[in-house]
Amino acid sequence: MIKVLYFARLREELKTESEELALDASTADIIALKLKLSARGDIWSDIFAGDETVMAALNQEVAKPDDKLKDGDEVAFFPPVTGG
Amino acid sequence: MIKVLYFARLREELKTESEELALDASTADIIALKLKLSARGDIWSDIFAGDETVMAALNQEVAKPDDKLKDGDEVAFFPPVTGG
Amino acid sequence: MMKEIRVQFETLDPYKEIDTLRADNKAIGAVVNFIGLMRDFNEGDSVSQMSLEHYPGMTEKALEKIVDEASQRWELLGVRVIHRVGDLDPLDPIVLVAVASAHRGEAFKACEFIIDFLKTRAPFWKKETTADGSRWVDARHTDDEAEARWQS
Amino acid sequence: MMKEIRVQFETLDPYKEIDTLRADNKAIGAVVNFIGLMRDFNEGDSVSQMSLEHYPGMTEKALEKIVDEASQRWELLGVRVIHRVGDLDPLDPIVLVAVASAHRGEAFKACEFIIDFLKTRAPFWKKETTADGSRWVDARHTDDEAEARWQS
Repeated sequence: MIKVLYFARLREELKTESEELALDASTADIIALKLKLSARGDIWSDIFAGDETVMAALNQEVAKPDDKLKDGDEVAFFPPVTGG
Repeated sequence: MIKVLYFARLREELKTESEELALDASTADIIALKLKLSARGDIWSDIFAGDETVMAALNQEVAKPDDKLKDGDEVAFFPPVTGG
Repeated sequence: MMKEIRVQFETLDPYKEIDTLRADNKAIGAVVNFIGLMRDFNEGDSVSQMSLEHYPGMTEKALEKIVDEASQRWELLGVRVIHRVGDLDPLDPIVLVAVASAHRGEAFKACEFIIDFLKTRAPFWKKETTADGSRWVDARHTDDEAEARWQS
Repeated sequence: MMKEIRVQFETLDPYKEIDTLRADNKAIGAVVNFIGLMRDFNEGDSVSQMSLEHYPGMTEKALEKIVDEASQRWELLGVRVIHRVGDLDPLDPIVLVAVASAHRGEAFKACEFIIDFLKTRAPFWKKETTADGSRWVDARHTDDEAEARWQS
């Protein structure tokens, strides 16, 4: 299993704070996971296959698209940060 | 007349805080004034004709060596500044 | 080096933090601090309130990393980074970055470095309330440029 | 722009000054402060006390000029420069340069510009007391370099 978190605008638009997904070929790496999420259609496809920048973190560090996922990983998706 | 002020290390070494001098050829500009002061000999010559940097101000603004002096002017001599 | 990194819902008192940073260390010759404050105006609109969300866990890790990088680049005697989350009103401090060192050059550089990277790397998101309702604040292009300066 | 320039014998309270700078101005998004503090160590020796002399009249003129130059270069909402003179003990604040603006880049630059020029242009002189007696502090070459950066 992997845990997926959504923050800020994404959390609100997707009406999802977090979810757990099985680890398989469709969740093998960050880019596969994004494809899987965008395949849900509607707002999911707008966000994960659209023009807006979506940042990804893996285990609380900035992730690269080809970062592999393993059991127990925590993935997070969020818009560009705006703190400070 | 012109007023001449000395600050910090100079004030202490010259044992003079301020003095008034007549305005004549020997006080026509900053460089003439420095020559006049160094001609007093001893510590005066050490300071005004020596290796140490002496800064000059004319009417409370940084002065250039060839700045002309006029009646009522305030000249100040001091070491490089060390505030802040 | 004394280091404190904190994310808090409570009101941020920048002076208490700077005082703690300075306390009893007679080797400190320079303290440079940045206080980020809530403005009542953004992108042409009046803003009456703001709410700050973050990613607990990742935030602290990201800030630790930024501060560690700064303390490797410059000789520092202390760093405090305190960031508000939750609801804020105009005039409220959002963030304090306080840096102490023996001389000023290092403190200035480290302080600006930390806030520049915080702005682009630390997972905080602002939502502001205007007359038209609430909206998420967009990331600034100028923040990316500010970060990029440090690559050279 | 709110501007305050002061030379004082009284203890300098940097927090009161920063608070006054910020007060009620909801357009201020960034405050950058430099606090220069008395260290107990200089040029390899322990320093127990310090005394600061200045040139009344010229000091204020020089500081005004530096602050005016900064406010022409950058868009600022407020500047406070407060400098101590007289006798100081280790840990005492010597100088505060506080700069407020809408965004941080300008506040950082203006704050560093003002302290860099103050260090080379404002007529203050430090005399420090060590175990061997008292001595005038020599000007730092690095301060000239810091000032020179702004010429480009």
